[in-house]
Amino acid sequence: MMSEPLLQAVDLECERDERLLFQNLSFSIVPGTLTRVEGPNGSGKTTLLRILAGLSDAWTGQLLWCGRPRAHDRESFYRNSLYLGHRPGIKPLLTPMENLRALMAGRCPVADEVLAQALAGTGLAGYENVPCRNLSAGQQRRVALARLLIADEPLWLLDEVFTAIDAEGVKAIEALLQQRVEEGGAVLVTTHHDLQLPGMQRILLGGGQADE
Amino acid sequence: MWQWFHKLGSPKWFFGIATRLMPWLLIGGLLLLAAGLVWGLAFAPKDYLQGNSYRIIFIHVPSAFLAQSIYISMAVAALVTLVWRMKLADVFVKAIAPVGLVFTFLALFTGAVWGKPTWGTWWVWDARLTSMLILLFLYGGVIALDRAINDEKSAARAVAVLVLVGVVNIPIIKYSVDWWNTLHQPATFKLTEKPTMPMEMWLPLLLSVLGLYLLFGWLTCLRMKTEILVREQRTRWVKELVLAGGK
Amino acid sequence: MSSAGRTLVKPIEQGVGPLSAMLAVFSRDVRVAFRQRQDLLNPLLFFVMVVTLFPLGVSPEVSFLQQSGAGILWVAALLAVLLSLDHLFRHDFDDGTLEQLVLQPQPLFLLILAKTLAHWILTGLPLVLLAPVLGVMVHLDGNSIVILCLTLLIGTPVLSLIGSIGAALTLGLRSAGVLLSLLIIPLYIPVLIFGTGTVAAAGEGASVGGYLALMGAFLVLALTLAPFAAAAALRISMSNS
Amino acid sequence: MAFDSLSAFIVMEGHGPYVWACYAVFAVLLGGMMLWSAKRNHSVIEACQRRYEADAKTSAQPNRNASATFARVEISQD
Repeated sequence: MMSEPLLQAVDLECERDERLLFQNLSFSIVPGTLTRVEGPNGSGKTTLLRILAGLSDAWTGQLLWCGRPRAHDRESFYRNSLYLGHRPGIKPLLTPMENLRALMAGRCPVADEVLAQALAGTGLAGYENVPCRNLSAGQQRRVALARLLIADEPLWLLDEVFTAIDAEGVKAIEALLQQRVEEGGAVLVTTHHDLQLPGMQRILLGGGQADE
Repeated sequence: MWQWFHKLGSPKWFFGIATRLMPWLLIGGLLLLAAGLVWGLAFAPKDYLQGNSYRIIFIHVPSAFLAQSIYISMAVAALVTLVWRMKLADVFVKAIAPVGLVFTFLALFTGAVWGKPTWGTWWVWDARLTSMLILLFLYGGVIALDRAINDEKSAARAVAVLVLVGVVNIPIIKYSVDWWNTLHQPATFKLTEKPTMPMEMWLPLLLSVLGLYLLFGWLTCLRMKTEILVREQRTRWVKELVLAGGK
Repeated sequence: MSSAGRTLVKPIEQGVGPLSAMLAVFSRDVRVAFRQRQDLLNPLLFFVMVVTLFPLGVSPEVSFLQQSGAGILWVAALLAVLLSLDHLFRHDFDDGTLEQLVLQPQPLFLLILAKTLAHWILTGLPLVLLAPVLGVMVHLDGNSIVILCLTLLIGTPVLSLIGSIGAALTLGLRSAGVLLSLLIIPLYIPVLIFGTGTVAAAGEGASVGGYLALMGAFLVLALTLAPFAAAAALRISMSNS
Repeated sequence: MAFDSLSAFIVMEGHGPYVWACYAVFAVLLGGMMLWSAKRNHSVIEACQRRYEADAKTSAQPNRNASATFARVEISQD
């Protein structure tokens, strides 16, 4: 047996705009595992991630956080989970430094040197004080990804992490996820990129079943 | 207790009750309303101050009552929607908001027409009429928001928030409009019923109020049934029901 | 506990207090606004232009302007606030920062309160500061101008607070701007009535302390209730997108 | 009866037009709303019936989510 699951979904069902996206979806996310949500376009991968992140309420079933219904302790759930969505959460008018600082401020503020290191780690050294609207789409995503280099949250929910990232960057992120999992973090990703990591758990959507 | 509460929330259960209740509501409502209106129009004595124009009261007051009580009941249902996520509650809000709008309009229209022979003008910025007009805006906003959101559940919950915000505001609006009215035109002649209304005026009014409430009950059941059909059309009980004759 | 036996990742028990989170939200909004300073001017210009329309469109006579000046200024300020509300959450919604805001381990209503406060400082307060100039232009006397500014000072935050509910409800909808006005204008009526009524009462020589206190009560009520409603509305809108 | 004759009832001492206009609008709106609601209920039931019948026919057809080929569509050039 693995350790206790962080997040458990029991009989999750979601219907959007008169369309049943998935039903009877049950799975557990355990510390130290990487889970990949798979499925064709429109199968509800992003919706599932938004539901798991606590953004969407359009679901029925049960979601347990550390064994208890998530609704009972949302604040603890939010504190211990990190969600990166399609939209990077980066203000175009602010610099990478300011953006990162603002994103961390409500969770755990860190010193500017650490932020600078994180930005350098994503290849943005020298861009710290350039307004983000002057950066490319890939660079803007890297600002958001810089959070992964300092984040302590045990659960990461990453929607299409590899979008707009170059081949070298993809490799580095794969290594980062691998390392995170080895440290005991739980990572859930949706991606069309062919991600293969040892011990990867998969959730298949579109067919409607989960696969451990 | 909770079981009863959940049963009340079950669309199927409601559908059955409503179907049985509706004929009684319709017949009772039509009879009472007809009795009240005929009595009020033809038999009640004329008012010594306003003459025969006061006979508008027999539709104005019931409409105004309904306009207000529909909003209040929507607010109660909105609270239930947000707190207990009961399906029937948001069906209720969606079904009766347009009805509330129509009755508010009727109260406004009859009030304005009543004003012509009484004040010599179609529209007076009287406190009551103005509050009614604002209520009309509130209904309009609720319906517009409901139409603007595609997803049914989100629409229901957004509307519930708006209705609750509105209901907190209604007393404030009423109070401020009253105050504004005394500020701008000292009260001269009011549309209100005189405190000592004779029995012959009071009884037909009571009858038509009751009748209109029953008809509103019928309308609510009918419109809620329609809404339930639309929402639950993929469940088995609706399918069996519709294929069995759709009653 | 862990099969690996060397779990490094631990659950986070403690976080930042809500006050510093609010401060961060507030300062970010102010910073973003000052990066695009010309946008800050728009509601002010709108305010001035709407006020200008009345002498041109109705009558430049001193008696008319004196009598309706307070009302004109109030209506114009109300419309200016209404116009700026569409942006309260829109940009954050588009670039995804709103998602991150909703997911912060903080009471959402406090974060929204911080955003609304920033909105008021950036739009409502400049309107209040500009009002005396326009008051002189519509021939209001000194006492009326002081009272008018006081009512605006108490009233415009109420407009921002109530408006935040509408902005949250209409977030992400197609015709959000018009819909927002439809939803919010009826709720603005009491503030407008007491705002202009107080100035009128002052003009008649009545004591206005009670009226101002009443407007203060509106402000307190809006401060306590509106952020909750806006937070609920925001969660619903986020869920829908 | 509060009136002496039918014509007096209709004229109502000059207030007739106002009173009758109100009652007419009331009747039209209330009746219209009731009829319209009943009609809509009926049409929804019929739409459901049609849908169930259509579902019964098409249920044998293959899955519409056939895999994408991204093959170019031939346009006849006459």
